[in-house]
Amino acid sequence: MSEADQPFMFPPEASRPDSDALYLELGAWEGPLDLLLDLARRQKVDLRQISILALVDQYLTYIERAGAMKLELAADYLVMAAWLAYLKSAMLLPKEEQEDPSPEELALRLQLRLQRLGAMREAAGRLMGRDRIGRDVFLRGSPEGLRTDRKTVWRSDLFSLIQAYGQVKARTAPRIYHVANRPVMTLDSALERVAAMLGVTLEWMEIRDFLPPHASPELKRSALASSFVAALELAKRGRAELEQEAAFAPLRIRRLKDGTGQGLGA
Amino acid sequence: MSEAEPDPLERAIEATLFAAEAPMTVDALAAHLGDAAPGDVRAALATLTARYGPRGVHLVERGGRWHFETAPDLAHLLRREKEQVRRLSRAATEVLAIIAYHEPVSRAEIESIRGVQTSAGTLDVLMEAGWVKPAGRREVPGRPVIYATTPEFLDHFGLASRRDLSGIDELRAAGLLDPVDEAMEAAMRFDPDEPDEAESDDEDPS
Amino acid sequence: MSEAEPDPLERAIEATLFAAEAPMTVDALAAHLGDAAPGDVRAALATLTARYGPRGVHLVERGGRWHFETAPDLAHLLRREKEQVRRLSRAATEVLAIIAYHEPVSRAEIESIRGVQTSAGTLDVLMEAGWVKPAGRREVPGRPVIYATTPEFLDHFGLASRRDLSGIDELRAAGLLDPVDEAMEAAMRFDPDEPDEAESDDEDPS
Repeated sequence: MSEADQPFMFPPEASRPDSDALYLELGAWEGPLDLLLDLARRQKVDLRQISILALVDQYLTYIERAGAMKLELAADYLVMAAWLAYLKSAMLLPKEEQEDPSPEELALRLQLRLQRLGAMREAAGRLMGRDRIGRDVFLRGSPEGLRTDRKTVWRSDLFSLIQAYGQVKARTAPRIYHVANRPVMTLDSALERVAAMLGVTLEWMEIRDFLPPHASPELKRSALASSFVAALELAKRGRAELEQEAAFAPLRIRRLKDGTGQGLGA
Repeated sequence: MSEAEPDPLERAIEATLFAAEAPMTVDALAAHLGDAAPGDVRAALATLTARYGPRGVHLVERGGRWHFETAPDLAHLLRREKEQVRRLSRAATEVLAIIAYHEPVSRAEIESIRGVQTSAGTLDVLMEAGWVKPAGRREVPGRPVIYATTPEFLDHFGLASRRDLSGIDELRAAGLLDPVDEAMEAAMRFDPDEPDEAESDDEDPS
Repeated sequence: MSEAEPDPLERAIEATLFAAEAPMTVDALAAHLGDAAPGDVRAALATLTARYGPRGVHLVERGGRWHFETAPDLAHLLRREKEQVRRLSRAATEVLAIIAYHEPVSRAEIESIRGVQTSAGTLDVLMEAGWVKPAGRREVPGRPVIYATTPEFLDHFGLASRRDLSGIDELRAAGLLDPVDEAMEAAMRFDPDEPDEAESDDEDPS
């Protein structure tokens, strides 16, 4: 349980018999409170019954002797010494001359602080004396280790599947239908058609006569536009000529006699 | 619980093998335990082996070295699988539907049907779910991988076969199962003299 | 050897805790074992603890988490090669004790008990060891960080809970865990004229 080398375990008085040993430990204390606690321990009484006056005397003696030995003392030890000297003189005064807070209160406060520090120091010693992992008890040297593999189980259903497919189709289908529902005559087919029909005669023909006779109104509009462009194209190539008597009058077209029109119908 | 007073050597061996970082030979154990005779160690190991026999942890010898290990029938405890049920995302459902209706299909074909890019993770999810698998490569430039559904797919969706995918016949009759490009082309090829005649059905996409 | 047919849950817990790399809570155990009820796990742990009591390896609870460790009385067998424990300075030891007994506690409170400043490294050492962690801020001017111990602290020092800290109840009852100001007030109210004869001596905190 106890470890002799733990500095806070306060071994029996025998191991620190004289005050000369005390001076050798200068620097072993963590501040004046620590030194005071050590001195209080040497009174071998419960910290609650400690004689503060005796403690003050011991502290002042210690500081004096350290000074005589020309040991370097940290400032806070000297501050504590001054404060304790004041406390001592105040405690020796008659009660009615005491100020507030009374020296008794100051002494009590010091005593309470020493009790608290003492309690924690002992607690620390007991804590370190417990069965510690890696010193007193040991864990398994080479545990196999646990592993949890997370696995996702996916879930869906037939309705979602078909619905998703329907949505894909609905999203992409319109492009197909719009084209199919809008009949058009392409420029290429109009060119072919107009050129072929021009090959039949040298007479003027109205452009309306080139349109497919049984076509739907939509197709007729498309055919008219395409045939018009086709007529312009043939005129540009020098294979046909166009005439129109007035604005919005019927547009007429005729094969050019000396053109290469013969080949057009072939 | 157990017997009144365990043998000190047994306890020492238990603790030593438990804390050891590697299996130990009888000699190493005897040396470690100070003045133990190898014969005594051997006897104690035999007792301990029998003692741990029915337990969740066994004392075993492997190649002359002794150690504790988990009972073989409990090995599954060391690597547990935790299942987490998740609903398939909409994008993944769409891709799955396209594969189911059109299989085998390449990723490019899936994308052309969906009209959007398919993230790499989506196909992974479907393969992780076990519903889709690679089914070879299409013999076209680039040799893209093509995908098809699995028997687990039919299982999960309660289908006897892909023909049971409801609506597939109706969808096909409506021309909805043809690749978009083909349908477009067919529409463009439209003959101005006979606008009402639908394009011929030269390929069965299923 | 032992009883005829060990309980399957006991075996599973044995195997799991033997294999685990870190202590496990009852809930973690129950979850790992799939469908085990925490109550059953608790009962099995109690049986196992008793069962391993006399053996060289013990089953222990530390801060609500369970693990196997070697029996403390066998430390001498294992210590010689395996001393791996961190040696703490006296200051770090004291600070750790103060945090454990007072938690949560601010640095200023620690310093007022010790009567000296705490060097920056001291708390760092304790936090690096994983025994102490910041636990929020005290809602007073300056909002100082307050510190508390961790489950690893309980684990390392073999404490089932902070209630196991030796003497903590007595110290609390004696007011030794209260700040000096509070104790002063109480003492002054008690008998302002005779401060040396403070509360009767019913307990020695050491």
